[in-house]
Amino acid sequence: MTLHIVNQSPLGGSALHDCLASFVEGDALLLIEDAVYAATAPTHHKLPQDNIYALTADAHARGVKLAQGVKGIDEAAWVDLCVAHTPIVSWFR
Amino acid sequence: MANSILALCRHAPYGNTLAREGLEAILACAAMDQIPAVLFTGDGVYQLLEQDPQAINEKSLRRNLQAMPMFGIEQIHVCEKSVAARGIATDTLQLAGAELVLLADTGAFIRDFDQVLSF
Amino acid sequence: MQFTLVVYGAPHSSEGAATALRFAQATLAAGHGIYRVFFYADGVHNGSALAAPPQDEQDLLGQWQSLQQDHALDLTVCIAAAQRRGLLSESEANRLEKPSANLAAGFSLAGLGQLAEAAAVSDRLISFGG
Amino acid sequence: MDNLVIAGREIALDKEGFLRDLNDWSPEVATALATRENIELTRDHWDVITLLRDFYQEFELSPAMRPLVKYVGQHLGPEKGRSIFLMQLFPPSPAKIGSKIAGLPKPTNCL
Repeated sequence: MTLHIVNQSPLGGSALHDCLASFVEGDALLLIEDAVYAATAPTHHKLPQDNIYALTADAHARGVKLAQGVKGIDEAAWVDLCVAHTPIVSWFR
Repeated sequence: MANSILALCRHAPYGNTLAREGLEAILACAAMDQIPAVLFTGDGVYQLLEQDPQAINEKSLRRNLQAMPMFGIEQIHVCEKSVAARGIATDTLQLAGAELVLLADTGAFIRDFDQVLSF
Repeated sequence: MQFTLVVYGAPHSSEGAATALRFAQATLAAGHGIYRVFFYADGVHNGSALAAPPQDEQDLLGQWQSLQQDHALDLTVCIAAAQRRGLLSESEANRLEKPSANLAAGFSLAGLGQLAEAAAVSDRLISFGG
Repeated sequence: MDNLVIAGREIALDKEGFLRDLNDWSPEVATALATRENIELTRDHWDVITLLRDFYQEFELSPAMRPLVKYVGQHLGPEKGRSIFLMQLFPPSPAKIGSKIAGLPKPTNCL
């Protein structure tokens, strides 16, 4: 199962859009850096229902409150996510 | 067993260096006998169109791409939806010496690999 | 588990370089190994010895270097990407007839083959976009 | 590094003996560059030099070993499309030495 990592704001470019087009049920999505803005309104940005994570540090830095359904994680949990998934795909810019 | 490697190319040529540096990495992997699968998706499909960048003093990325078969990469995968979303006719996408495979489900394709290099 | 990190972002320019550093620290803290950190595209600037950020901003170079010392990290800078952007070791500066070198201690220049090899043999590969 | 003098004209080389200006290349220049590598150019050498220049024209890349072997095989036949053939012509590093003599850009040390 793939771990998708997005770092771009949802409307700032095509990274999230491209990622969701390759998202398969059972995959996980991690929002980091500017992508945490998508975590404020997951349904608006058509995020999948399950396995959605956001980096807490990046959300806090931006004053972003994670909506229900998005799980905030720290860097240690991020490493665990990487261990549990393969491949890891980064979607950026 | 060495890992299977996918190179995911989703940036247009010339606007930033990722398209060119991605190709260089792909060719380097192939030269090392770690032949990666290659998938063009998103704006990356623009790399496959005719190009004439002489007037902007750039080398042709498409010419460079055509070297892939020489490095042992004989199949190129292309996201069908990305092509359609950009109003590109699929028959304009051709790369001499390589077989172009249109993918309807990129997600199912991606999850079969061990490692993904994103460019 | 052995991780390879690929860094595309220039320090103090895009966030990717700092995120990669945090991830590297967490990976090592969890007891995993880092097979290689490969700096590519604008990420090669992470290896510049000449970065001089203000004292009240984070010192990314210093943090990479202390991580390198503590864990004998392999910090590899892509030689082709580095040449284009003006990041040279003593021997490369000499070979290319350039006036000075600026590759920081703890980093080494090598070819893209090092990325291919790391992708082929490490357990996980993760990229940090610029 | 000393420059070449061809027919009274000075041709600038860099430290490693590559042409500074690729437009300076000519068959006479190639012969002089080969002499500096202790290589006497035969028919086989010229065939490969021509293919190196064709490869660069076609793909805008200086070839690495693997594609060079394949390209030579496609154009000169499988007998010659082998590393050992190229190694004998342009030792010790056919892609690099061949590119130098054929007047292609200096490789980036990458492939």
